[in-house]
Amino acid sequence: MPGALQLLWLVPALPLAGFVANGLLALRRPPAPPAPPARRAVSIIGVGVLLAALALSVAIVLAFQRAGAAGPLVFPYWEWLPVGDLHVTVALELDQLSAVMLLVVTGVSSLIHLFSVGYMGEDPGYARYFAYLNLFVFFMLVLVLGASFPVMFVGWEGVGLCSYLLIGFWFNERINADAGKKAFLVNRIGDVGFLVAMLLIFAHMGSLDFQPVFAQAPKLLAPGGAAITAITLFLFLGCTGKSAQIPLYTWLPDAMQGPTPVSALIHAATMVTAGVYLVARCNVLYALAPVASAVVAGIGALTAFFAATIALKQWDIKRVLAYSTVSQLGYMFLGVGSGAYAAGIFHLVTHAFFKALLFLGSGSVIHALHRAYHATHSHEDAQDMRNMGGLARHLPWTSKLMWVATLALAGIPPFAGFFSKDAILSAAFSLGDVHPLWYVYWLLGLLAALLTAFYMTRLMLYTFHGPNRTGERESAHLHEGPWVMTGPLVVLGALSVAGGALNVPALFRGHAWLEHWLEPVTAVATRLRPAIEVPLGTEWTLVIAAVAVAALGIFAALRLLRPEELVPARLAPAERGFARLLWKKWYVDEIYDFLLVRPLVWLSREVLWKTIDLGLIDGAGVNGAARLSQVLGWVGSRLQTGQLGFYVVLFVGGVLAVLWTAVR
Amino acid sequence: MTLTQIVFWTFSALAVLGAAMCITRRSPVASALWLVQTLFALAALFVVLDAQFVAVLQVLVYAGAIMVLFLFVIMLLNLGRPGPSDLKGPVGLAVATLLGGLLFFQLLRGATPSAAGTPAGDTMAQLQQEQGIVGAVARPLFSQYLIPFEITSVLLLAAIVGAVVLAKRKL
Amino acid sequence: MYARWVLTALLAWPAVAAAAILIAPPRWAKHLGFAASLIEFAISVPLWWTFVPSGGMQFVCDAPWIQVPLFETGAPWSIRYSVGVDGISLFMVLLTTLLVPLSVLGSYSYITTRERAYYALLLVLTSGMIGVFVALDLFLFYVMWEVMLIPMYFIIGVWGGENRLYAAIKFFIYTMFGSLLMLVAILVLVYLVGQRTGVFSFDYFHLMRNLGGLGPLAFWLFAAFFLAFAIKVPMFPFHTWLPDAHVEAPTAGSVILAGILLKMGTYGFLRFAMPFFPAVALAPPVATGVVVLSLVGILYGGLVAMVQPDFKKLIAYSSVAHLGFVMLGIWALTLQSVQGALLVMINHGISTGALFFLVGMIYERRHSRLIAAYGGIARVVPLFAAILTFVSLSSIGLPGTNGFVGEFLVLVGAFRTHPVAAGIAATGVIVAAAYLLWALQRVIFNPLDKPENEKLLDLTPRELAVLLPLVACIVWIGVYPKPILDRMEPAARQFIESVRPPGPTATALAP
Amino acid sequence: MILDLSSSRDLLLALLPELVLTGWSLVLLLVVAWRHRTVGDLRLTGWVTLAALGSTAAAVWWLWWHTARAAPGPVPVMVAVDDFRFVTDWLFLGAAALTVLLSFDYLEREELLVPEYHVLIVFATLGMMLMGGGEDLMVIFLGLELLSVAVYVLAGINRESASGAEAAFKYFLLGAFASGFLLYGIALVYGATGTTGLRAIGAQIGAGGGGGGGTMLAIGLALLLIGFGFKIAAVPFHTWAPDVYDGSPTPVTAYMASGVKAAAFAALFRVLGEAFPAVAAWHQIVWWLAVATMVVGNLIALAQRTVKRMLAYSSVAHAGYLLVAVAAGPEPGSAAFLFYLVAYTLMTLGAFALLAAKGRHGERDVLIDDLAGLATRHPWLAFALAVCMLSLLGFPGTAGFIGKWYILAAATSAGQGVLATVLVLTSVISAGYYLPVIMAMYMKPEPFAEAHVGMRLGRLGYAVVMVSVAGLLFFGVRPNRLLDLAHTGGVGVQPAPGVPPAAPAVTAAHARTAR
Amino acid sequence: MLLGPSLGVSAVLFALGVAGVLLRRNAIVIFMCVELMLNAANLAFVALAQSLGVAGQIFVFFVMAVAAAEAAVGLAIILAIYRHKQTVDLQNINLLKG
Repeated sequence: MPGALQLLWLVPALPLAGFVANGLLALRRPPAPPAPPARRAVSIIGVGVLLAALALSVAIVLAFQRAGAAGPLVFPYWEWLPVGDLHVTVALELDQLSAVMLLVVTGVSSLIHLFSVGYMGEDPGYARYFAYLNLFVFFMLVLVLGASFPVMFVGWEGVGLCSYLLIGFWFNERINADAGKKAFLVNRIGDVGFLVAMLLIFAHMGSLDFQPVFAQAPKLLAPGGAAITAITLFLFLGCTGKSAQIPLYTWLPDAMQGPTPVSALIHAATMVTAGVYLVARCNVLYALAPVASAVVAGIGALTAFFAATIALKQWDIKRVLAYSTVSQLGYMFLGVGSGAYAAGIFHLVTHAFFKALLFLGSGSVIHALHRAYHATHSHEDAQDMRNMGGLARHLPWTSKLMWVATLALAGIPPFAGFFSKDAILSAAFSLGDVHPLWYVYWLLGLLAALLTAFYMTRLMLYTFHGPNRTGERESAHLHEGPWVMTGPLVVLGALSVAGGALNVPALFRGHAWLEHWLEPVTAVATRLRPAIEVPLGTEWTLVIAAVAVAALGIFAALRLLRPEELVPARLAPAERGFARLLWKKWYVDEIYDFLLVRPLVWLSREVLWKTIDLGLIDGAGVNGAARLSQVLGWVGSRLQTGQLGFYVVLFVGGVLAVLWTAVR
Repeated sequence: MTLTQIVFWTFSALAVLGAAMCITRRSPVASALWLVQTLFALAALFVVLDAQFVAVLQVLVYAGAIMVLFLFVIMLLNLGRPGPSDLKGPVGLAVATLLGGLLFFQLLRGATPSAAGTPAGDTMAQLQQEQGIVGAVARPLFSQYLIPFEITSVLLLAAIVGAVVLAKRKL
Repeated sequence: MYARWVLTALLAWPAVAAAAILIAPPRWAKHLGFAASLIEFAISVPLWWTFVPSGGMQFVCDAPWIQVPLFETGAPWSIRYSVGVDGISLFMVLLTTLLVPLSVLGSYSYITTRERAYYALLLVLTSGMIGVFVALDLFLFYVMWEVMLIPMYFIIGVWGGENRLYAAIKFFIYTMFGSLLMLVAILVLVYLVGQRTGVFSFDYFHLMRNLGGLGPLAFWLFAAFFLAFAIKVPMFPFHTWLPDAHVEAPTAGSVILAGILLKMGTYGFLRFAMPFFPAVALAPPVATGVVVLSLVGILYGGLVAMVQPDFKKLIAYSSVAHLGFVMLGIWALTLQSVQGALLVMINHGISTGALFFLVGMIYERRHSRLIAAYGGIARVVPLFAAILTFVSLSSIGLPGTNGFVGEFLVLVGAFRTHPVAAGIAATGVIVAAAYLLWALQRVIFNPLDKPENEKLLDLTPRELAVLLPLVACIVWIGVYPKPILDRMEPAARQFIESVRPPGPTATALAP
Repeated sequence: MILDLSSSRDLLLALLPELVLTGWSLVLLLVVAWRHRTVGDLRLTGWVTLAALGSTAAAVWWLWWHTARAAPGPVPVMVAVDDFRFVTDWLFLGAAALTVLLSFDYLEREELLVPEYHVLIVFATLGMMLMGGGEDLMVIFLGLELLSVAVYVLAGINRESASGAEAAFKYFLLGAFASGFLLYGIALVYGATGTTGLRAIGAQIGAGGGGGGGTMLAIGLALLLIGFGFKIAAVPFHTWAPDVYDGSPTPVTAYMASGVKAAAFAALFRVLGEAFPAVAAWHQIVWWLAVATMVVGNLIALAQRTVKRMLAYSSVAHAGYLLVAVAAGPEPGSAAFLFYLVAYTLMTLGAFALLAAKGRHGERDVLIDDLAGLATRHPWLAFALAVCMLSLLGFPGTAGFIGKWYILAAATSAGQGVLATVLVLTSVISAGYYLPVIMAMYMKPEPFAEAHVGMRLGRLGYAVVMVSVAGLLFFGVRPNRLLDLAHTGGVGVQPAPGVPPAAPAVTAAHARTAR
Repeated sequence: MLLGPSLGVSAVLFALGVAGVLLRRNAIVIFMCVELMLNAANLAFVALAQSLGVAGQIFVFFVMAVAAAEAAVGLAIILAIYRHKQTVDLQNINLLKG
């Protein structure tokens, strides 16, 4: 085996080392504004380990390709949980799928680390920030490289932890801390699904390693049976948590409380796609469970549409992007649910590019606004689009690059998003023959595409065009960030444009490189669940419909929206009617709060604790028994009247009782 | 009914009457005197029951010594004069009657001669014929029952010491 | 030589040292206490290497103690000083010897009055705890079981918080209530076995060999054992002494309570209650009841913990939840679940111990345990916050920390025999995250809005010295638990076989 | 050594301890007659008393060492010659000696210059010895009366104290009343069996085919149990105990709680074991008495605020525990009883000694809370009291635990599982009043600076406490010798009329070689 | 033989004695009632001794001694309590209670 492959362990180890180093730096006192040398050290460590990891990854993937291994390469390191017939080994696995993820993760991460150097430069928690970010990359790499479910679960929960830490990075704001906690908790709900799925897998197949499980599954589990359906559905529950699908999507918009690069990295490009990765990784299992696959696709489609509606009426630039992310993740699930695993992964990759770009762009915008407000000591919301407008003049690079990303997201050819989205929609449509439900999914996807084009155009219009609403004095301070920030934008922009080339379908005389690359991984699934060929004409119709819908969305937005009529956020009137419903996100958070959170807290506090614990068990039971004893004792001591006459009566009573017992 | 029986029942009646009066008289002195009647009646019963020596002792020790001591103390404490009754009220009476009655019936169940043990050897009457009235009691008292007898002496000594300790004006 | 005397040395040394502390000058007390407990730890460490992971009792030391001439049979009741460890008790002993020096060190600034008595009691307590874990004679076990009650009672009652008297007496009476019934059961057991065999012995193995066929009496005997252990665990609904005792105890008391004393209950189930009465323990109503109570413990403990205003109380209720996992693991009776339960026992000792240390440290600074008294302090005490976060994460079972390893094994094992229960138990991890993260948020995150918190001092080197060993253990067990698992596996296997002899029903056990 | 009780030499030998003690009582009386005015006189009588008790113990030891046994013969045996008697004798003598030691300072402090006090103690001890050794209901009855008469007076020995007088008064009146029942019971037993000798009664009942005597015997036995039940303060015949214990001078209370109760139990064991093993009726009665005594004693003790009354009720509760030993049958029970009594005597005496040190004028007003902060002021005294309390509670490491455990073992081996359960459950209740004492001493601050200034324990008082605590701790860890002794003692009251008289001797010799 | 009637009478007397104790409040009278109980027992002893042998009569002898001893001590105690309370009424003697 080529030498580079043996260094696979180093890929996650590098960020881990970065975490340790930066973590120790972060714990130095006093934490407040770090001196420039210290900051430089942090940057070098934080970015350096990532760049090294990226370089190593590239080398490894190249080596892997050269090796031309048909199957995955598994690198066991040490036995983790050897108990009886359970053998969990800490092992990494490299196959075509994880190679793709490896590159995406290290690549996007490197760019975003770089961007962060500029974006977070003046933050007092600079070292801590990089420590967390490095830790995140470590866990993400464990997630994508893990060779078994438990090892993957380490990464799975680990990235959730980092997400928690980074969302609540500015922990002294209650809203940030709340958002972090919410993210963790909602993720945990999903994680339980993952956990239970592991239990089921082990119970049915006696192993938790990917290779044996996937190899055995078709033999051991009846296709469409209860067991496989349960396993896949529980796995998918995990995915809904991590990848923000209905019903567990609510944490993701709140997660925007974290620093914007974090949103780009974790909440757009990498972590949230872990669910998609998981389904793709378990493609064999899903191929065996058509019902579960349909559920995956259905939830995906529904989420895609639902989240898009909410995005229509958000004012916070990052929230629009967040709902857009939720929506796009829905697409990916629609893809993998439809059996188009490669398409799902393809969309994952392209989405990573353009959504990271969008977030970083918005970060650039926010950074600019923030600095402007900071310079004039205003306390306006730097993320509200109503405070923006006309920024294209001040941030030309950002504006242009974001337009690229928008078009990619909207699915306008030839940008990356067009190819991936189209592949998903046609995969869904093709299944309409199996069951008409898939047509509904397709339709939902199409509608979501329309809405996507609309809200993205709206975002661009309100942010970069029309009059500037930032303020007279502030607008003088608006300008582009340093090169470390714009540099990554440019790279991502290029990828957003060219990313589609990864998998140009045969329709466009492409070679569907990614699909073929992933074939070793999806081979079994494809055999189990062959793709349905769609007539060429239909395919073209679908493409045209999708593009038309996207164009319609952009056109409608351009025609209907009036950026010049907007007023700054603090002067804006409250939303009314349906707009308010959308603005309030269909009141889902409030409904959850009312139906689940509050009753649970009330139940715990008033019923379980105060009534049952303190009242019944402790009060009536324990202390009650003690008090009863004391009362009985007191009553008894009252009988000890000191009156001899009474004692005699007791005595004779006792005598009679004894005599009666003696001769009954 | 033989003469013995007549005598027995007569004195039994007297004894019970005395006891009943003893516990119901208001004045302690009256109670004491009624008790003396009971003790005398018992002495008579002892005679009927072949315990002449004990009967004599009964008169001497009980009626003669102990009851005098009682009367002496009653007088000393000046309790002889009529005062409020020390009898308990109707509730007390009811309780006493009830419990006393129940106890009586319980004891009566036990005190049935049919359950009594088989005579070990000679009856009292035979012993007295053989050894005389005093001898029949005295012989075993100083042989077989010597140890209890000696204990009695210590007991009386202890009682004397105790009485002195408690009652002496100045130690 | 070492093998023969080590356990006796572990038992005797703290008692001797305690006596020495009592007569030494008061200002030496804490240093002497620390030195003594370190030596105790040093004595115990070689156990780790010399222990042969092949099952069976090791380091056995056995000597006659009391011969009670009884009764009509003429055969004396024999009570022996008999000690030994196997893969189950080994780790309990090591956990004890590890936590005690840390507790002593953690008490340096907390305890300011009657120091000699305090450290002496702590050492006596050590003796008692070790004794419980190594005793192989039921009489000795019972004596040790009760003996450790007194030092704990004093530690809570003398150096505790405001409501300490109530907590101390509640702790004492609660425990005694259960254990005295157990005493009766032990006696009945010895008598019955003695009648059958002619040997009236409290010896563990003698009883084990000759039990069986007790008939309906077995149920009552089991019930007595069960009550004693369930109170100690504590299982719902016998848990209400715990919050009070934990909250009122001084830091070291809480640490030892949570870290070790609670394990005595589960240890009792593993060592005595279940192997003695397998038929009763596995009878469907009993087994179902225990599993249900464990689940109630997991969820109920977590939910109640969530709404506690007092941090220590929160941790106390979280213990109820953690020990629920242990009980579930024990009753599930598969190799994974039993080893998982053992690991959870160890982990809970480490993580919860560390949590109590942390709360104690912050309490020393601010004299409040109320969560509401804090907020945002991560900014002023970053080191404290980092360690608190880390330990909390271990407590909620984040993979990569020790907490996950144990809970995961329990769930994997339990799923084979009680799938629904395991599924429900899995949701406990959500609740765990809910209560700890919420508390974490309110303590170290959120706005730093209390002026008195702005001047808090971060951890001192001494406090770090207390915490870092625990942190190291958290990582170590989380990442590489194999050495521990290897050592406990034969014992766990033996336990399972003693409860459910290998046969057709034991397929789930197949290696 | 086999003593032929029909020869007067051997009879005197068999009665050697009693004779020695009686002789000393006469000596004491003479001493008192001449010297009864000063503190020095009091001390003198005290030392003489100790000498008397010591020499009596030596006499007992002499008999025990020679394994004295009575030869079977036609002569009805009045006093048993067996290990049970010897062990109980030591117990009574030890309790008396500790009481006397405790009394030196107490009498001086309370200005009770009554040297007759010691005479009465000697008489009471003699009465106890007769109760423990009596082989005939007559002897037991007379011993009981001798004991009672002396203790009635001891209770009221402080003539200045109204509560002392009331204690004596109540004790006496109820005691005489109870004696009436006991006597009537003896009469009925005599009627049913034709004899008053214990072994003879047993033989008679055995010969009568078990049902012999029927109702008369049952009623008689019941009345006997009532009489003893009064002396041991079994509920519902316990009502005198709290009041009398409360009102008496504290050393006397200690003596009553330990010695007097022990004597009554010893007699009860002998009566039940030798005379009535074949009668089933008493099992149920004792069962109920035990349960009632444990429950009521412990519950009411829980409601007490003064230490003395608390200890009084606790003594009632302990009578209940001992009744469990009785219910377990004389065979295992008597051994358990003997051991427990040693422990109980030590812990009771220790506790009362410390109470005597703390209080003044009868100690009736010492609240449990008055002990607050004692540990800081007098750490050793507090430690001693804590040990006593833990031992009373039956905590491992103390003799109280071994004792309780032995009783439990006896009960379980007799199939009295329920009784054992009640015992332990009521023990849990007892923690509710023993622990507050410890709690007050260690966990509560001194109420004011001079709270414990007056507390002083004389040298001899210290000796008592030290002996008690040392004994409690020692026997808590190494009870072996004492257990053997208790066992050989318990053999004495085994119901074995058919067993050849040599058998017990062999057992005892065997036991001795084992030592 | 008058055993049955004698035992009956003794039971009556004993019960009367107990009833007296229950009924009265004067300490001396109560003590007299106790004496009555002892005498009832004596009657039983004597009656039984008639057929069972001399032991019963000897017992009566001892009981008399006991009664004398008790009377001596008891009356002294009653004197003592009278000195403190100026009464021998049970109702007023309740310093010790609870």
